[in-house]
Amino acid sequence: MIIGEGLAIAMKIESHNHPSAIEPFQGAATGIGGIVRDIFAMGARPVACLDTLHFGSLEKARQKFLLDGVVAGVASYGNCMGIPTIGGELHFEDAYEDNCLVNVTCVGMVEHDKILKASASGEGNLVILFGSTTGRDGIGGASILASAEFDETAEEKRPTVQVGDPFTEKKLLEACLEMRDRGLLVGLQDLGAGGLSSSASEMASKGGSGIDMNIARVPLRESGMEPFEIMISESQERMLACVTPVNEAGVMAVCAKWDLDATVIGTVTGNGRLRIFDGDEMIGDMPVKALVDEAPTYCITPVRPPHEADVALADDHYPLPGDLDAALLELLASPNICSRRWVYRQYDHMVQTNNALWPGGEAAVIRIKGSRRGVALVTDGNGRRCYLDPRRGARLVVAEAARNLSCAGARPLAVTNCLNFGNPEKGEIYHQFQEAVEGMAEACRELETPVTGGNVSFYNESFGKAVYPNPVVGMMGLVEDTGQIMTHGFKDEGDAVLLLGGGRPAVDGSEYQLRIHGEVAGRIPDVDLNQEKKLQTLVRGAILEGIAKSAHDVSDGGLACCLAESAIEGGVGVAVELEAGLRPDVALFGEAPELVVVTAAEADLERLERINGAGVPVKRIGRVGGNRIRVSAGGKDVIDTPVAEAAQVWRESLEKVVAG
Amino acid sequence: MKAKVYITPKQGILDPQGVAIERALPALGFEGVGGVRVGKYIELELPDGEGAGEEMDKMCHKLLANPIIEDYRFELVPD
Amino acid sequence: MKAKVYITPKQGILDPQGVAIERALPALGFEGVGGVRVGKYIELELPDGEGAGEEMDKMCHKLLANPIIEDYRFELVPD
Amino acid sequence: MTASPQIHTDVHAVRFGVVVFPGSNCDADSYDAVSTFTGAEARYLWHKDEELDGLDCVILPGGFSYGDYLRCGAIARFSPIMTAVRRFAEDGGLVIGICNGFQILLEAGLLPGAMHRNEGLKFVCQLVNLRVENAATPFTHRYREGQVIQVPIAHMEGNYFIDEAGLSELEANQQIVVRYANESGEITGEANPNGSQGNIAGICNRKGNVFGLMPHPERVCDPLVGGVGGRGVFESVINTVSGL
Ligand SMILES: Nc1ncnc2c1ncn2[C@@H]1O[C@H](COP(=O)(O)OP(=O)(O)O)[C@@H](O)[C@H]1O
Repeated sequence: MIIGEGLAIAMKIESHNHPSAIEPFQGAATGIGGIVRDIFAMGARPVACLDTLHFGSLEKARQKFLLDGVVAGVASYGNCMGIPTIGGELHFEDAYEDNCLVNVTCVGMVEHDKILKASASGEGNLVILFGSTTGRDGIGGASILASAEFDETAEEKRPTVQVGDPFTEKKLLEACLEMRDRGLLVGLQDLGAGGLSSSASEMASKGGSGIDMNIARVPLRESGMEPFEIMISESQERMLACVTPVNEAGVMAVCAKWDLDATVIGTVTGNGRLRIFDGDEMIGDMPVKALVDEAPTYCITPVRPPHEADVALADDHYPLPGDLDAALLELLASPNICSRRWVYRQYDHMVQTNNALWPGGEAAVIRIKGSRRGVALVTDGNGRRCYLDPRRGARLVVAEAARNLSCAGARPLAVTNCLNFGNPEKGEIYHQFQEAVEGMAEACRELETPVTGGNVSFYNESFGKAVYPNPVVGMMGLVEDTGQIMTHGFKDEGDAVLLLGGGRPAVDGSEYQLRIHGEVAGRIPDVDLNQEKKLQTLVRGAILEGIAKSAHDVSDGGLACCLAESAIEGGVGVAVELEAGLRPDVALFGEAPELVVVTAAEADLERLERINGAGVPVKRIGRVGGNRIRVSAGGKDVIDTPVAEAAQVWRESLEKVVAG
Repeated sequence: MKAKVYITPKQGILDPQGVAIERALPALGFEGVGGVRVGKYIELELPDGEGAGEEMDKMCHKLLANPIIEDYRFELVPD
Repeated sequence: MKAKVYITPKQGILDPQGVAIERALPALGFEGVGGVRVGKYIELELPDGEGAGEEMDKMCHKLLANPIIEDYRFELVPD
Repeated sequence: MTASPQIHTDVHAVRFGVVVFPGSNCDADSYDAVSTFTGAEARYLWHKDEELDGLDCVILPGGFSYGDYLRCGAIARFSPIMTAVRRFAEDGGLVIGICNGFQILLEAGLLPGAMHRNEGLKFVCQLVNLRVENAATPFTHRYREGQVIQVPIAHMEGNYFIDEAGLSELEANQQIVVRYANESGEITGEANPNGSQGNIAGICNRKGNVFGLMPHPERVCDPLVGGVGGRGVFESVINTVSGL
């Protein structure tokens, strides 16, 4: 995405679900490594990572082990690379017990005239392999790990585990960017799934060329490797470059400077074929097109699963809890809502000194050095809601990601996505996939956020049980002036608390339904994308006009948790009166699209009205002040909790669960 | 009794530490060194008894080593 | 020849990793384990020759171990 | 922070060198902190350089030199430039080691002591409060003694160790420059993020011209990204060098 001032942003998300389930530390580490390579292969300097993590319930020791290992793996690789991990997501649901989701997003910055292409062209040009040596690690990784259901044979797949080497990757990064700056490259491609075989054929295909490759020249770390093993090895930290003969020496010199192995392993031809030689003997010859572009197409008949309901639950479907304060505290303590500090404290989120908004807020914002502009980033996934209604769920995920950006004061610009699903050969999974993709497409069209790329992860399924259908969205937004970034903490006593938007809260698929009533059922509300867009325009307007002093959208845990989080962050209380009409628990904890809480000084309320040309509903619901979170309905207190108590529960919960 | 545990990276698994050390050695004046593999060496005291060996094996497997990427062996030394 | 190097935290010096393992063991069902010390185990190949022992000692002292907090010993095994 | 930082008119003549080791990742941050926020000159030095011509201060930046494999700083300290840094320090040149740079200075023996893994065994990235123990060094005289500054840490191995004799010597010579403290400047166990002996966050050599610290002053030189609590370190150097 071009963002002005000669700059472009490269952004992509990738899953490393299966490797992380086998070896959480190395699985997550090599996940970071892979996506970071994707970004610098484009010639962009990686400036941020975000990690989206889904595990089973933390009551199980195995899940704690996975969480601990994955977080440590992300930390070890990202920190060593000097790329700040500035955001992400963390969810715990039983559906992920046997199949955790580890999706990593990397964002890079590049002057757009320096973007590199992953193509090999120009007959007679050289193909150079550089970086780590090639071993047997990860052989069959892509096919075995990413495309099969997990079962008892998991143990036997262990030898395919790859070990990450962030130090070599850091050198690789600097070397590639140096080659870019010196104009030494025709094309550059990382070696990912499928190893040399995939990378070489993709480069040739993109360049409309062919490649003759001599695998006898590939530097090996193990003896006795078969030619096919060399071709499909997924050893990490390797790159393939296409270079004119004139620049060969330059590329070799840069590799020598960074102490990286580099070998000419092939030449570009004009015959459209990938020919593989072992010394003088030709051992493989295939048309590039067959390998890359002519993949078979599956035809599967979608089947709507019986759990997808046609109607929403009635507001009085569940009994009204006797103690709503206790319910609020329970929700604030939920591992899906409480503070994520235990995680992001392990990530270097400040390196590169661009962290204009720190982890823990609506979105992460990094400034662009030498400019007033900044880039805001979020990832969002909500499998539980997509499980109840994949189309509505996917629309909601996109809307919420955009809403988060808008609440930080950023204009949503582009989307990357990672589609995590079960076995697509099954009709029900295929149905979920199709619905989610269409829902996502609808939302992206309406919100004018193009999808620039993404990743698909299937077969997240064990013993016949699939994960929740989980389209994870990574969204990027532009902040025109980093001086105007908005935060969600309440600011000053006496500020008016406003509820913007017309969304109606519902318990279906909410955290409240799961935690307090132990169910996932009903039908989630659909987002009115047109209204959502108007709401976000108003929120951004209120921020840019200097009217809003805080902005926070109503999401997990409903209005009550939204207010509590802003009170905790701001260190100040709030008093709010609920509208008549909804049962208090639904009003407090129900989750709704199209709702944002904004605070503003009394004197500015008129200005807000004036900029609300589109007629977005704006209700004044209370004021900031005191040291308690107070909510009343019909003049009677339904919530009255000290901020300090809420803060303690919210802050310490995750650490306690992990340690306990 | 005392246990001594030796943990090494599995054959064929990349050992980034070993590689980095090996590459650095010539510059430090140590020529001709190869095959560097870095593992762990753990000492501990455990109660004497029949099942000590089995116990140790379990401990290595569950906690001390990561059997997915590491091999281990141990010695038991009576105090 | 082959060298095996054992590096251990110096006596009386804090070993945070050892402490953590010791604390984790009871929860995993291993009672009565104490004195856990986590060190390193390094294997490498070096050229045969007279001065191999001296060379190894230098390498350990200068690079492989930090004598302020670690002790080391090594064995040389002819191939 | 000291009130309105007044900078010598010769500030442009003050020259910092930032060493780049393979695996350094705070080199650019240190470079930016110096060149953008103090106006002094900064230039990169490659770890294979053997000369430090015309420099006033050398920064060994944070990161993971050589991946921090084996031990943090253990391999980097053999880089050719470290011979030059040692000579430079012996001649009275100013040297700052930040985080990994501190670890390298320890391994190289330019500062006493060693680093253990953090007590919690996890990487810790957060803002901490530091109490300035010695405001008479070339790196801290822009602060007041006892002043509390907010500076982030980001490390896995910052648990400083030194033997009893060494510790007494550090104390006797006022070589402890900054300690982890709480907001009001008290040195408490809770304020210690990594288990460091005596809450030590940064020390200098006996002569006072080599300074190592785990926290990252270069990350807090810009109000937009976390405050300006670290600027004083670079301004102190500039004032020292330009004779203020
Ligand atoms: N969910 C998705 N949404 C949009 N584009 C996608 C999605 N999944 C994959 N793509 C795009 O398809 C191409 C191939 O993706 P993938 O097979 O994951 O390639 P790679 O291994 O190079 O990451 C890439 O351009 C990628 O961005």
